[in-house]
Amino acid sequence: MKKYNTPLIDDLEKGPWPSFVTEMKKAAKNNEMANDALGHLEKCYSTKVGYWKHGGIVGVLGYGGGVIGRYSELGGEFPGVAHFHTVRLNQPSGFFYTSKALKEICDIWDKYGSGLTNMHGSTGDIVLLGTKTDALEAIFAEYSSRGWDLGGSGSALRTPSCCIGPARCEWANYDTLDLTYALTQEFQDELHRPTFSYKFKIKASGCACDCVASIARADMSIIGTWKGDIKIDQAEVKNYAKTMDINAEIVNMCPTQCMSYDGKELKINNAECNRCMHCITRMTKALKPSGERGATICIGSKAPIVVGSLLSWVIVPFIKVEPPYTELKDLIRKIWEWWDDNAKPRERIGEVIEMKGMRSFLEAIGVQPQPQQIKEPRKDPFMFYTDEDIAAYKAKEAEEKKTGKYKF
Amino acid sequence: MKKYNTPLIDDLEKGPWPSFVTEMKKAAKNNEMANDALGHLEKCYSTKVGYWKHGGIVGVLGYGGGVIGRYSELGGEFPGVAHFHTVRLNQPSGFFYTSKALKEICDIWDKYGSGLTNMHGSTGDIVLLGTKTDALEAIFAEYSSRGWDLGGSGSALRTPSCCIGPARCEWANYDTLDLTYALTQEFQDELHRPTFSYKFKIKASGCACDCVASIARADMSIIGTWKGDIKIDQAEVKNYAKTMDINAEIVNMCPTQCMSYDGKELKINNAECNRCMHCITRMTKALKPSGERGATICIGSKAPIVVGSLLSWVIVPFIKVEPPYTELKDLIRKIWEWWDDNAKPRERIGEVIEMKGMRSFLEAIGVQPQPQQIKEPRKDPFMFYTDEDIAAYKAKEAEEKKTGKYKF
Amino acid sequence: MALPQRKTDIGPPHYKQFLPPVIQKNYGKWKYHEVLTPGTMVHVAESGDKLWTVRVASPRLLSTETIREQCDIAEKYCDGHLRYTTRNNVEFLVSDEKKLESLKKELKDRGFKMGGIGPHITNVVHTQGWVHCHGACTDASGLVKAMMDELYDYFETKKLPNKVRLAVACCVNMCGAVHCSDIAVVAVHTKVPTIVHEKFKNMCELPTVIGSCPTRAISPDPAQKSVKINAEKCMYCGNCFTVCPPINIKDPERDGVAIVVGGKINSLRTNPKFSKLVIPYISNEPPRWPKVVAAIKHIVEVYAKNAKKHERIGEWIERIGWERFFSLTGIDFTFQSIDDFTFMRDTMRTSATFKW
Amino acid sequence: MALPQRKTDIGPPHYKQFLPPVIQKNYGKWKYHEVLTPGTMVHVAESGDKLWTVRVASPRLLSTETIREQCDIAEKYCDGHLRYTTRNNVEFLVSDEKKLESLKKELKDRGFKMGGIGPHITNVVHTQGWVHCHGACTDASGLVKAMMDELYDYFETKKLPNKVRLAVACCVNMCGAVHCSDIAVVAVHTKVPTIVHEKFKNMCELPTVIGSCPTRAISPDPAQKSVKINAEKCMYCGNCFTVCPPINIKDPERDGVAIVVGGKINSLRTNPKFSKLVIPYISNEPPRWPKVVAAIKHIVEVYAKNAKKHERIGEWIERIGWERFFSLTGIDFTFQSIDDFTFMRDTMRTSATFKW
Ligand code: SRM
Ligand code: SRM
Ligand code: SRM
Ligand code: SRM
Ligand code: SF4
Ligand code: SF4
Ligand code: SF4
Ligand code: SF4
Ligand code: SF4
Ligand code: SF4
Ligand code: SF4
Ligand code: SF4
Repeated sequence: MKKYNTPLIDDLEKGPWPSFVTEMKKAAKNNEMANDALGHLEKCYSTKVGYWKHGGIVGVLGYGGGVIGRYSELGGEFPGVAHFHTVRLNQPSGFFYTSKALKEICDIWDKYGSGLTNMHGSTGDIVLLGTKTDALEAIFAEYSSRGWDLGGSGSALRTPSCCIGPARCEWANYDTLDLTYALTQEFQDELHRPTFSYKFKIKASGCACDCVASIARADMSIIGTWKGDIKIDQAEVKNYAKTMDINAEIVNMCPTQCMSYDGKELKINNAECNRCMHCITRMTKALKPSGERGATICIGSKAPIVVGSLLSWVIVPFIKVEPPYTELKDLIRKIWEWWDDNAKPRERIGEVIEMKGMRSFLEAIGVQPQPQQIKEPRKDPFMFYTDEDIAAYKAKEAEEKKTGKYKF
Repeated sequence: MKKYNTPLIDDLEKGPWPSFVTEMKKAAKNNEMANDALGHLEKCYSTKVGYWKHGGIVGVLGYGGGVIGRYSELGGEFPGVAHFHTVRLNQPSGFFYTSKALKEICDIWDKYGSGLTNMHGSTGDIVLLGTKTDALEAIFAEYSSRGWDLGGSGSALRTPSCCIGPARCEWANYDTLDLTYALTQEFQDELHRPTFSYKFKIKASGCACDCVASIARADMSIIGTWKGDIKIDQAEVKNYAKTMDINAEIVNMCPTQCMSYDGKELKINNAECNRCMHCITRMTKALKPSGERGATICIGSKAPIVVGSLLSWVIVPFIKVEPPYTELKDLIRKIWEWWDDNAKPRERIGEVIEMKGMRSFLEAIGVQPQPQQIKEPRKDPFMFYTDEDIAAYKAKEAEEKKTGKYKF
Repeated sequence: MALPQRKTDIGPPHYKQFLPPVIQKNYGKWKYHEVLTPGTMVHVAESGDKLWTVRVASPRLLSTETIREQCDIAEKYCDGHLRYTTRNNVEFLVSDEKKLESLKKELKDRGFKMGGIGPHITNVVHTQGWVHCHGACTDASGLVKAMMDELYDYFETKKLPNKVRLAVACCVNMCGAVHCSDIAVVAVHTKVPTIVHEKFKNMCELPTVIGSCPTRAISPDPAQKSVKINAEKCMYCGNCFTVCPPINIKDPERDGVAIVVGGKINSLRTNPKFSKLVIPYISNEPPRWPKVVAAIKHIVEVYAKNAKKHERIGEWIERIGWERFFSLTGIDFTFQSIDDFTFMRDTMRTSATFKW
Repeated sequence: MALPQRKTDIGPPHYKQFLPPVIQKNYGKWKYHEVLTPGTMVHVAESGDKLWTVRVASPRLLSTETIREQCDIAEKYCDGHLRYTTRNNVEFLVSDEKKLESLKKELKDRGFKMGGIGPHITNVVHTQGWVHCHGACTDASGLVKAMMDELYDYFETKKLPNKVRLAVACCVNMCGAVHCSDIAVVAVHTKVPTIVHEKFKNMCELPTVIGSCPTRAISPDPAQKSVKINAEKCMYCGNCFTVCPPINIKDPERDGVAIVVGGKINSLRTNPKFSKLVIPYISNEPPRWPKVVAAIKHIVEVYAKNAKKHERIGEWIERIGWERFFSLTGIDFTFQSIDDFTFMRDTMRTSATFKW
């Protein structure tokens, strides 16, 4: 195997943080592809430019996604990376593994690929980094026969992902792992066979901490919340008071200013709490949500291309999230249907909602307007009225005339 | 004179608030136009629709503005309002009058017009409400010979207006009345002869109270401010403490949280004060700005048509405002020049800035980028770089290499 | 009678000639002021001089007769000096304390109303309406009169947490400062305009008409040498109607008003704010628009009861959240309140935190 | 060797088979947790059971050799159980307290780094860079390594007011969560793309290419059967290049990175926030990007010194104002920081209140 001189990236083996270059070198020891990837990367570092070409369409039979085609402009110089496709494997909910399963993944990958991985990709997949076109079918056969399926790519449902939730977190308001598994299974076809106008991502967080960053990185963000009071254990409050300035750190930082603490008792005006989780996370032994559990559904976040980055918008302020998740699955189908009817190619759902108007979207999916959906009402009086709207206002006025009482 | 039956609007003579209908009736006693205006208005009230036609182009010789042409669709039924143009007279700064001057205004108006006025129009003019085309030249001759000129209309500079400022207010940071007078005189041509792409309004407020609503209603908002500390008279603070909860009403409402009060002494961390004026207005005897006085120049506010309503944007965080106001006048000329070069017809300056970008505008008027101009920096990394920008960054980097010290 | 010689480009008279002597003397040297009653305040100069102001309500639409009456009063008590405010009230300026009470008495006797200074409701910024404008979808003066009759106590006596600035605009051109008012009424058309195609060619400029439409609802109709309007996209702003007479948007049964709240101009405490739409439509009911008036009064009362001292309506709402505003006032939340114009992406909530 | 029988549409393995017994038993019944050190925490279940987590730094780009090493450790101390986090660290899950210290010792001996729990800097969300993506205008992994070497103390020991979430994206597609990170690096092109017109026709779809441009800078060039780019309007996003290979935007000397700050994902205290541009351009300087690293460290230090406990960077900046952020950090304010994209009207200051 060719030994590349890599002084620039060698420098990245120094220092306390674990080195990806060391990882590449480990793989390069017995793997031609990984070895050429090293040389190829050194070349990028020395010339300050990348040499990968646009992805071509490669994949496995019957699937439209799961593999990102990648070729180098320098295939002659670095034949090991002339083809260097990535394979996305759908990760298990919560990124839990046994060593047995992981080792099996490694074995197959060493056999057919570069021995390089990303644990994990930003969307959540196990990313197997670099293989050749003719190995793809074998890779798929090996993995799928052992229970692993490909993840998403292209204009399809992308691999849903979730926070660790009830597996190890006291704050999960619903079972993020189970929901993610259930949705992934339910929508296998949408995941493997791109028929959407663009990608669609689902991320599930158990509470407002949003440890899977759903509000910013998912077309559909499912964020756990509750309806009910925060229960207070005053004895634990006293314990916290020993090490914490409760007024400075909790009460004064409460966004709704619905708390008070007189040095003895902590009080919460639950009616005004917006369930932001600050107090709970800082006093987890003392404070616990109670009452009904469920989630808030938000729609539309994405990276900046084309219309600027979006955060997801609240659509359904509260929904129960319980197996078999029928309501949620139906909602997703309705969302896709409207999107399908209204999107141009390469338009994410958020972009289409912005184009067509929130009303059209909400009406299509059967959701009522609610002030919880907005930060503030519209400012400019440029609004649409349907004839039915006006008729309804007039009917209300007629009713008011009768009763003598206004309903604004 | 015809006596109209006006039951609907008669109802508006009842109640404590002064009645505009009573005013119309007073004028109608001896004035045919006012009398027909009454009948005409009753008709609107009974049919719930207006009958005024689009304004035609009427005016006085040599001027392109100052008169709003108005005709009724019901000229046959109400001949007194067949023509019913308004004449805008430029008000004196601060809306101060002597009875002598006002009575003279009334005399002329009674002679040629309806006897109805608005004291004042929303832009600031004395609005003389309703006259006929053939009276316009006479009206102008009478008023102008007595020292009154027309105000603005159409695509021109509109009548500048200001708050009462130093005439009766302890908070004025510059002479709003004098500046308004000076600008109005300087730009007589721009005011009377529409050559702009659309209207341009100037409003001058002496401080952040903005009593002439400049931030929302002027293409150029000139808002008084200062650079220096708020001086505190602790004895007066004690007086206020007798009737006021200083912590609740002042300290806790300070937006920058730069104040403290321990029951004895009020302290201000002036470096962090944003000069919002809240504390000063509530404790005017105790707190006074000190140091340099001047104004913040903001650009672009307007009503919603076409692109949605705008508030004015900070362009020049601080400018001295002293006679002969050369710097400010030059700035205005530069602004108009850029606007002229870049606007399509009926585009306000704010709309053009939004289209062409703030950088183009600021560079044209010779203003540097400053964080005071923004609430927050851009979010999406979609930005323009000139070759000079990049060269400057590279030069800085070269310099840093030499000095070994970064300048970010 | 021969007309006097006209002059041009002279501008307005210099304001100085109209300033009372006490102002001329203490110009720029005021030290502080005190509000004495909702209708009177006194400004004290560094010199020790004092200036009393008596503020009187005005319908803004004034007959010359009333202006003359105001002049007579000013002559009697103020050496002929008076002024109008930026919100169209009248102010009598008294430099001699002895004259203050008799001035107030005479004003009262003549039926003038004093008030509006401090945390009160003062005059309503408004526009022409059916009195003078072609575009009006309501009457502004009538609405103002109806509102202020009902809210009158807040002008003359009743205190509020802070000033409440009201405005009325008779169309979405919003010649009043509706877009940044505590509570404002903006009249709205609600139907797609009709076009008299035959007249279009002669009376309108095609590019201007097309460019006038904020939502690009207008496209050329070459067959008719006119334009056509895409009803799906039109939100009835009337801008095409303003630039082209053969386009008509007025409709007596459909024209009505909307109510917006929470705006603010000054920068005290918080930044200036736009008003936001809370009631999308109320039918025109001249002469007194009872539902509009009741809605405004209701909002004022809920605010008065719930806000902290010094909080403006918008500041109060931002503290409690718009969802709480809707629940406290019981106002229906409709699709119209959800922005679908420029700021949709920024006005939707982007967090799972809100109140029930 | 024959391949095994492929299956399709089976989805991922059920997660339950990978959960340690203590989790299976206490699933959804955790009571509280305590952070013991920046690298370890313990979760306590209602049943009284405990689960210790040891978090280990990962470069994310892992060789199978390293994964196997992690597996070996998990087998020794965790009955073979381990997981990865949403920010790509590795977590060893220990149900037997006795094994905790020896696990930590072995990890340390093998050179694994523990940390990142609590108010610290944890792993950097990042993307492919020159390692694998065609669009990259920098290398993500190298930047991350360089940054984290310098910020390492904040991972392992040094406390901050709150978590600081870092991200790196190798182009404006921003596959990492750059747009809502406390501090992030986003690589930028800074030159108008070039087009190989001869290849356009065969390789690109005209409407897709035109539609790809956020600023409508691209129009058809019928003469060349290709497109042309209006240099005035192009802001180098590279979207046209993504959809059309004959368009090239890469330029070794001009490609570089920008730094954005103040973003946040969670809704604690304040709403999620976008990151905002503060440094518009730093040249690519592989292998260690010293200026980028210095800039990030500088911002972290100014934050550490000035913010209140629990305040995230964006919360701190919003409290003190962006003008103060610029003066405290000494970062030059440039035209690039002024928005001229979608939110210009809303990000300009609309009030005369600001700090000097
Ligand atoms: C591998 C991964 C980055 C990583 O290192 O982790 C990745 C890699 C690519 N992304 Fe991404 N994206 C990845 C997560 C993301 C995320 C983050 C997320 O999903 O949470 C985003 C931001 C959120 C979003 O969806 O908006 C993201 C936003 C984009 C975009 C911009 C899309 C937009 O609407 O703004 C593009 C451009 C495109 O679709 O053409 C893109 C396109 C790409 C392509 C396919 C570029 C291309 O056209 O070739 C990259 C292939 C790189 C390669 O050669 O391996 N990638 N991409 C991530 C997927 C791994 C996985 O499956 O787990
Ligand atoms: C008289 C007055 C209302 C009043 O009752 O006080 C008024 C009346 C008209 N305005 Fe206005 N505007 C008046 C102040 C305003 C203001 C407030 C201000 O200046 O502070 C605004 C909002 C601020 C702004 O400039 O944006 C205003 C925004 C408009 C607009 C919308 C412009 C825009 O860019 O959004 C129009 C529409 C137009 O220009 O075609 C308009 C157009 C009109 C026209 C000329 C409508 C027309 O096309 O015929 C109205 C003539 C009414 C009539 O028949 O008398 N008027 N107009 C105000 C002028 C009196 C004066 O000179 O003192
Ligand atoms: C007379 C007038 C200026 C003029 O040139 O005509 C004026 C005069 C004063 N204003 Fe004003 N303001 C006047 C219109 C305004 C406006 C403009 C408007 O309403 O369109 C504003 C901005 C309104 C807004 O923010 O939406 C305005 C916001 C203020 C404020 C800020 C109130 C607050 O939100 O806290 C103060 C401070 C205060 O009240 O202590 C103030 C304070 C004052 C003071 C105390 C200044 C002084 O020391 O003399 C004056 C008497 C206060 C009062 O009336 O309560 N003035 N004031 C205007 C009276 C209008 C009227 O007839 O009622
Ligand atoms: C393991 C992980 C979830 C997973 O499924 O993998 C996780 C786990 C926990 N998070 Fe998280 N968070 C994880 C990613 C996130 C993310 C996502 C991200 O960074 O992309 C966020 C949102 C970041 C943001 O807001 O920008 C996140 C925002 C939080 C917060 C809110 C912090 C704050 O601003 O105040 C808390 C509350 C806290 O720290 O007390 C939290 C709290 C927690 C707790 C205490 C929950 C619990 O009771 O178990 C866990 C340990 C905390 C810690 O690491 O300090 N977690 N956490 C993720 C660890 C990533 C890592 O390797 O470092
Ligand atoms: S999002 Fe909430 S439930 Fe999920 S891991 Fe984070 S803190 Fe726990
Ligand atoms: S969850 Fe948030 S809003 Fe509710 S009491 Fe706690 S800190 Fe306040
Ligand atoms: S804007 Fe300021 S200076 Fe002018 S009158 Fe109002 S308070 Fe006085
Ligand atoms: S002027 Fe405003 S910011 Fe300054 S100290 Fe007073 S209240 Fe605070
Ligand atoms: S708001 Fe509309 S209708 Fe009223 S005066 Fe202004 S332009 Fe005319
Ligand atoms: S009314 Fe307004 S939105 Fe409707 S067509 Fe005319 S300009 Fe366009
Ligand atoms: S950020 Fe850009 S260059 Fe980096 S992986 Fe994503 S698409 Fe590729
Ligand atoms: S790089 Fe972006 S802005 Fe420039 S032409 Fe291509 S798509 Fe348009």
